[in-house]
Amino acid sequence: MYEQMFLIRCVEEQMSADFHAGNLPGAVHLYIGQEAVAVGVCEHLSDTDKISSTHRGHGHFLAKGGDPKLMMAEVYGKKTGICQGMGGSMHVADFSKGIIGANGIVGAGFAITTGAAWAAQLDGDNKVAVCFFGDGAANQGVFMESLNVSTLWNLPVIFVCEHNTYSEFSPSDTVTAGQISDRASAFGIPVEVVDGNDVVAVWQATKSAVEHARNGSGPAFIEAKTYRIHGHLEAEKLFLGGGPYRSDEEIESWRKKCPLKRFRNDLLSSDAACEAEIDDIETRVHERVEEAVKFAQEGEPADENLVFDLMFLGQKP
Amino acid sequence: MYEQMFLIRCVEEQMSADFHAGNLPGAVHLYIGQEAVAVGVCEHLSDTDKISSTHRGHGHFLAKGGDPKLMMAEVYGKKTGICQGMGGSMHVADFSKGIIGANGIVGAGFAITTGAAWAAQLDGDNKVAVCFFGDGAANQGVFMESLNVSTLWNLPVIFVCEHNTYSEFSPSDTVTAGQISDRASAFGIPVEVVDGNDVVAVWQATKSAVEHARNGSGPAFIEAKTYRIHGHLEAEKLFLGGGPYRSDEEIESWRKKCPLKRFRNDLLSSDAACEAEIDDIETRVHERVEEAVKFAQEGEPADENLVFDLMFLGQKP
Amino acid sequence: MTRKRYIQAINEALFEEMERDEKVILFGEDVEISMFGDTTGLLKRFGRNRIRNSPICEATLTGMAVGAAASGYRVVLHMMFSNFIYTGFDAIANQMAKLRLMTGGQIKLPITVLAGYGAGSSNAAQHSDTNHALLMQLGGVNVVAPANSADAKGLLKTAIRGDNPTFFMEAVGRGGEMGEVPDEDFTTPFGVASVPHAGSDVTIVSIGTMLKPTFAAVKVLAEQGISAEVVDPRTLVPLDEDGIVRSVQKTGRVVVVDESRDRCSAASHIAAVIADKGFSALKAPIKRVTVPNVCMPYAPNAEAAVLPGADEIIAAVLAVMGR
Amino acid sequence: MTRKRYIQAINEALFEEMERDEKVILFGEDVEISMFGDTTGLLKRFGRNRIRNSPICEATLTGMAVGAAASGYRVVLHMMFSNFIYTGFDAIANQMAKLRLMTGGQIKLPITVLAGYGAGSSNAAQHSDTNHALLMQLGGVNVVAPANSADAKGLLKTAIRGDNPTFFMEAVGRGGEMGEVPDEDFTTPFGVASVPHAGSDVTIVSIGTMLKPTFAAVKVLAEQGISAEVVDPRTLVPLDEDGIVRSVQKTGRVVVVDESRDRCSAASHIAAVIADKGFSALKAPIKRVTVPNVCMPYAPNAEAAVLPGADEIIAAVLAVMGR
Ligand SMILES: Cc1ncc(C[n+]2csc(CCOP(=O)(O)OP(=O)(O)O)c2C)c(N)n1
Ligand SMILES: Cc1ncc(C[n+]2csc(CCOP(=O)(O)OP(=O)(O)O)c2C)c(N)n1
Ligand SMILES: [Mg+2]
Ligand SMILES: [Mg+2]
Repeated sequence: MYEQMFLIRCVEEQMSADFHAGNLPGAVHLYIGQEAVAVGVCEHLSDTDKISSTHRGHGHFLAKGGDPKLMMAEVYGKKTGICQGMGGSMHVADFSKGIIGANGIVGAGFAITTGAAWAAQLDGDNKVAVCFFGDGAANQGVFMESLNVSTLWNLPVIFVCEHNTYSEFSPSDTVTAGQISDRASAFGIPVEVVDGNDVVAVWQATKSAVEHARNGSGPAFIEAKTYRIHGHLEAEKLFLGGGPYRSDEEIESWRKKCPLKRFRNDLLSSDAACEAEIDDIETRVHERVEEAVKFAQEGEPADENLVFDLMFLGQKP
Repeated sequence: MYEQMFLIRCVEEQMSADFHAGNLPGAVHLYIGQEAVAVGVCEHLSDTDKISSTHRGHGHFLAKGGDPKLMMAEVYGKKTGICQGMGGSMHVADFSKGIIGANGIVGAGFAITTGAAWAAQLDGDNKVAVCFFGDGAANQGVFMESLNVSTLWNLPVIFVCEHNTYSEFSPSDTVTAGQISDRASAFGIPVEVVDGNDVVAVWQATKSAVEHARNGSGPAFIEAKTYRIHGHLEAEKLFLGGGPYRSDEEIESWRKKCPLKRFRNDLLSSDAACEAEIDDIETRVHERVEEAVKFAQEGEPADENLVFDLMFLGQKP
Repeated sequence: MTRKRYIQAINEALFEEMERDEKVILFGEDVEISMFGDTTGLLKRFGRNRIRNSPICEATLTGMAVGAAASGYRVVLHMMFSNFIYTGFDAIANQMAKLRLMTGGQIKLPITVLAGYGAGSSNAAQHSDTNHALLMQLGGVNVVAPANSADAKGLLKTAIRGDNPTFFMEAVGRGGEMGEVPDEDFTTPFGVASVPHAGSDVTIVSIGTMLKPTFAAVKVLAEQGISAEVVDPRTLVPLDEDGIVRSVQKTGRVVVVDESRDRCSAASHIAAVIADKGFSALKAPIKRVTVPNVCMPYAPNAEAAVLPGADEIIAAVLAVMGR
Repeated sequence: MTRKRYIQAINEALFEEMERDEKVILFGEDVEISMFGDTTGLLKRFGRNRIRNSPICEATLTGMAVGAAASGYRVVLHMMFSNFIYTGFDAIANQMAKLRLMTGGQIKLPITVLAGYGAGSSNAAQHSDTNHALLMQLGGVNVVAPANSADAKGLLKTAIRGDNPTFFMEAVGRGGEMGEVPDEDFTTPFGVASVPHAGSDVTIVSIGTMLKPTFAAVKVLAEQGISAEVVDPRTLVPLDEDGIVRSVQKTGRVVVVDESRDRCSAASHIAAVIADKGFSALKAPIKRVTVPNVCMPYAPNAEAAVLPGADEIIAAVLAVMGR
């Protein structure tokens, strides 16, 4: 799990640098600080299980086994990208790995995942579907609608709320009333609220949630309390001008709670891993990231004609 | 209150007869059996308070002080109708009485009422807004969204769920998970669940809810358990053919719980009214209904050119 | 050939396609009992795994259709009235119409959405919209609007067997109309207009619910010595531009009839296509017969006044004939 | 006159109208901080009673706008990106566009909805739609698409002072462009096209974001001896049909440029209007320059390839000039 978390962190730090160097088109929303959630959850999933993701989707993509090369090339807008350059950062998806897509519409994942979970139920082979979403997304009504349908139909879906205390630039308590987990409890869905910066806690909560869903007991809900260290999107400093919406101290205090540092320390102090092993992992990850960047940079530009082939299958638009 | 209830009942029985006689165009959804809810609630409201209603809106219209003549003419599609024949049964509204409209879109009232409650709050003169909705409507996500906004903004709105055990032709428990009131509780909103066929119980629950909202304490929620005696719409027998979705016994059992009979008996047994008084009321109501039908029948047909004046104010469409 | 009601043809197509492919599943509000009669009997035959009533939550239903289709099912979603398409519009416009491109073509989305459209029954503004033009604007969904029993059956089968999202617009007020339907298994191709009435003086392009008043108009016009050719596009996406232009090249005059509100209607678009590709053949202005830019009033007389009928079509034809 | 950025002109209009009428209230997601810069500073001046951040719940926001407007306020709702209009589409199409008629005209609905539209920044399919044509189809809402700073300010003021729902389409990628804006208080009337460039050989009707490439094309065409007249409708509902037709009557040739997807676009509709009312003056087919029927790809090169530019406009003009 540490390797996955470190991979996400490094890929995204690379992206941040690339963005500010002007190498990335479009908007980039980084997951830095929330890595424990994606990794702790996806550890319980196989390629045939599905996850849906958000505008902040790189971490989920990688945690679910997506290839950093293919993702990086996508964000670079290349033909070699996982979506052939058609989707970009907000739309990374790899259906072969069960990654049914990051999504630029806040809340869109609820219904799509519920539909995927219905399909999983009909397939009858104990697959599950996981819906990652933010605290802000929990205010979209489709959240409640999906809770209702999945409860009624007893669908194998796990709703994972990443509560990072902001909904875009709004502090969560200004736009989200009450506890989000209570909204799920209202349907009798089992809920767990965990420290989202503690990968082991997330892992444990997910274990029971996934078992619950897999054995046919219906939906489950997890709320992971966490924080995004970077801005809502990388470009935010450019347009928010003099209007900061959070303090440097706040960011600093969360940097101290960094999920990677914490897990690293836990591993070392519990003797689950030694410095050398961790260094090895980190070196390996750095190599993979370099390789991914190289792959992305060297990739051919997107094919301009492809869009006409892809709108429909076997039909011109 | 008995007069109001009896008025609703008689107007609708008249409409039912009119519909089956082929005198009414369009679809007609009757409120018969649920009269105690509208009347118990609206008794606490004045003309400056607002209510929004549903496709089953005649009862709310009358309970809030709407004129049966104007409503009947509307349902007849006449120029003399409250909406000049443009709206019909599903859209009866009288803004001068705070009746901001029946609505053919299930769940539409949530957001409209929330907006009206915001306006009431800004006006600052202690008005409240009431949103009537069905158990089926509670599955629309705008319900949750409106609970969230009205809690955050502390809006003077009362959500009144009329749980009549069916959502169109679906038994509620097949389409509605858990208790609807729990969905409101999740936001910390005070909820009361009452027997919706007991007008006094409804009246009492509303009293505290309206006080709560009026004194600036924010939204409140009431769930009234009731039953619609007629079909989902009057035409249903014509197209559902041999597929009944509920038993005659069930209907019969609820007929016994008729809110009018019950209130009448209570009034008599508690000596709050004597037979003669009630007879008077009933005679008066019968006269009003006759008058309303006459008014509707004698009204001019709708003005065909009006639609071009009404789409926009002061602008051709 | 057997004469069948429009709604019965739809019902048969659903039965046959669900029989043919067990991956076909169907859901929506009260589809088990069926308000329009199109899904009648399906539950009994196919069971609740494949036919499911849903709660009232259109925004989620359209999204679920995407999720289930992307996971390998052929999804049929019944939206009841076409106005409820608006309620579920987000996942239609932002997902259904875009997800395949956004994912670089990783998935297919075999989704058929049924919706009843059209006015004429005093169902008032929120249950009477004809909104295929909105769907045409989206770019990523097919739109079909069958005008008769045979096309209803054939196009629905093509939609369900197809691999792209398709909106199947049911002429809800025309459910009882009878028409000849082939007895054998057949499908009707997308993108091929039909010419249900040949003529030489003027082309009337007419869509869905408007075929009936169009035929009535054609009869009257014939009595006046005007030979009208009727072209029914049948599918609006894909649109048989060539087929339409071919007829105009023959006649040189055209009227487009559509129950949409006028602005940015299918009629507007078809007129625009002709004004481009068929310009050289045109002898007269292109007239549109559509609903004015208003929503449907309730009162039957007021509704009839804004709904196009044979009279409006005749007037438009006479105008382009210079009479 | 002072040169101002487009987004600044919008910001000024909001300030001035909120100052002018205290019934004007504004809400939406993160309007307090302002992503585009159009609502910057309003919170500080007018306070949280009149400027409010909302949760992310577009379906409720559009409905709330209706409720508050029907209760006597002048509501400005910021939807951020125009794609989110789909999320809140139900209350737009079923309520905002219909409620006044349905209630027999009991209410007015002074609502202005702001939404940023258009591609060109690699924001991909879900943040790049140009969807004014969908709104035009609804019939019950006004739609304005200002192309420059002065029109942005003047039309927004008209919208806010007006008594009908109006969608104000912000050319989000053009926010930084400068233009002359009158210094005095002024409004720009709805339904009056402007002619920012007079010419005699061909009319180019161009909308919103497309004016910039249109001007570039006009320059190149002038060098080739072609005198193009540019007509900017400015408001799409109401549409200045006479103004457009007048120009075509002068030139006899027309190209319509619109960032919409082609099918049922504003361009289609304008072409249809000309093919009807302006037919007798036409010397050549009416060409449309639009986005093909696809959604926006992410990669900058692929996006540029589907977005209309000066080259496509020039090619279309040459085609109608028979060159
Ligand atoms: C339907 C919709 N509305 C608004 C937006 C703009 N937007 C993008 S991300 C975001 C905030 C999401 O907050 P949250 O769900 O908490 O996720 P986080 O960004 O914190 O990861 C908003 C408002 C959008 N993309 N889609
Ligand atoms: C958005 C929308 N979806 C579906 C319908 C069709 N419909 C009309 S009433 C109804 C059932 C409503 O049930 P409930 O809210 O319990 O109200 P009741 O009819 O029981 O009074 C449905 C599904 C509709 N009118 N609007
Ligand atoms: Mg968040
Ligand atoms: Mg009910």
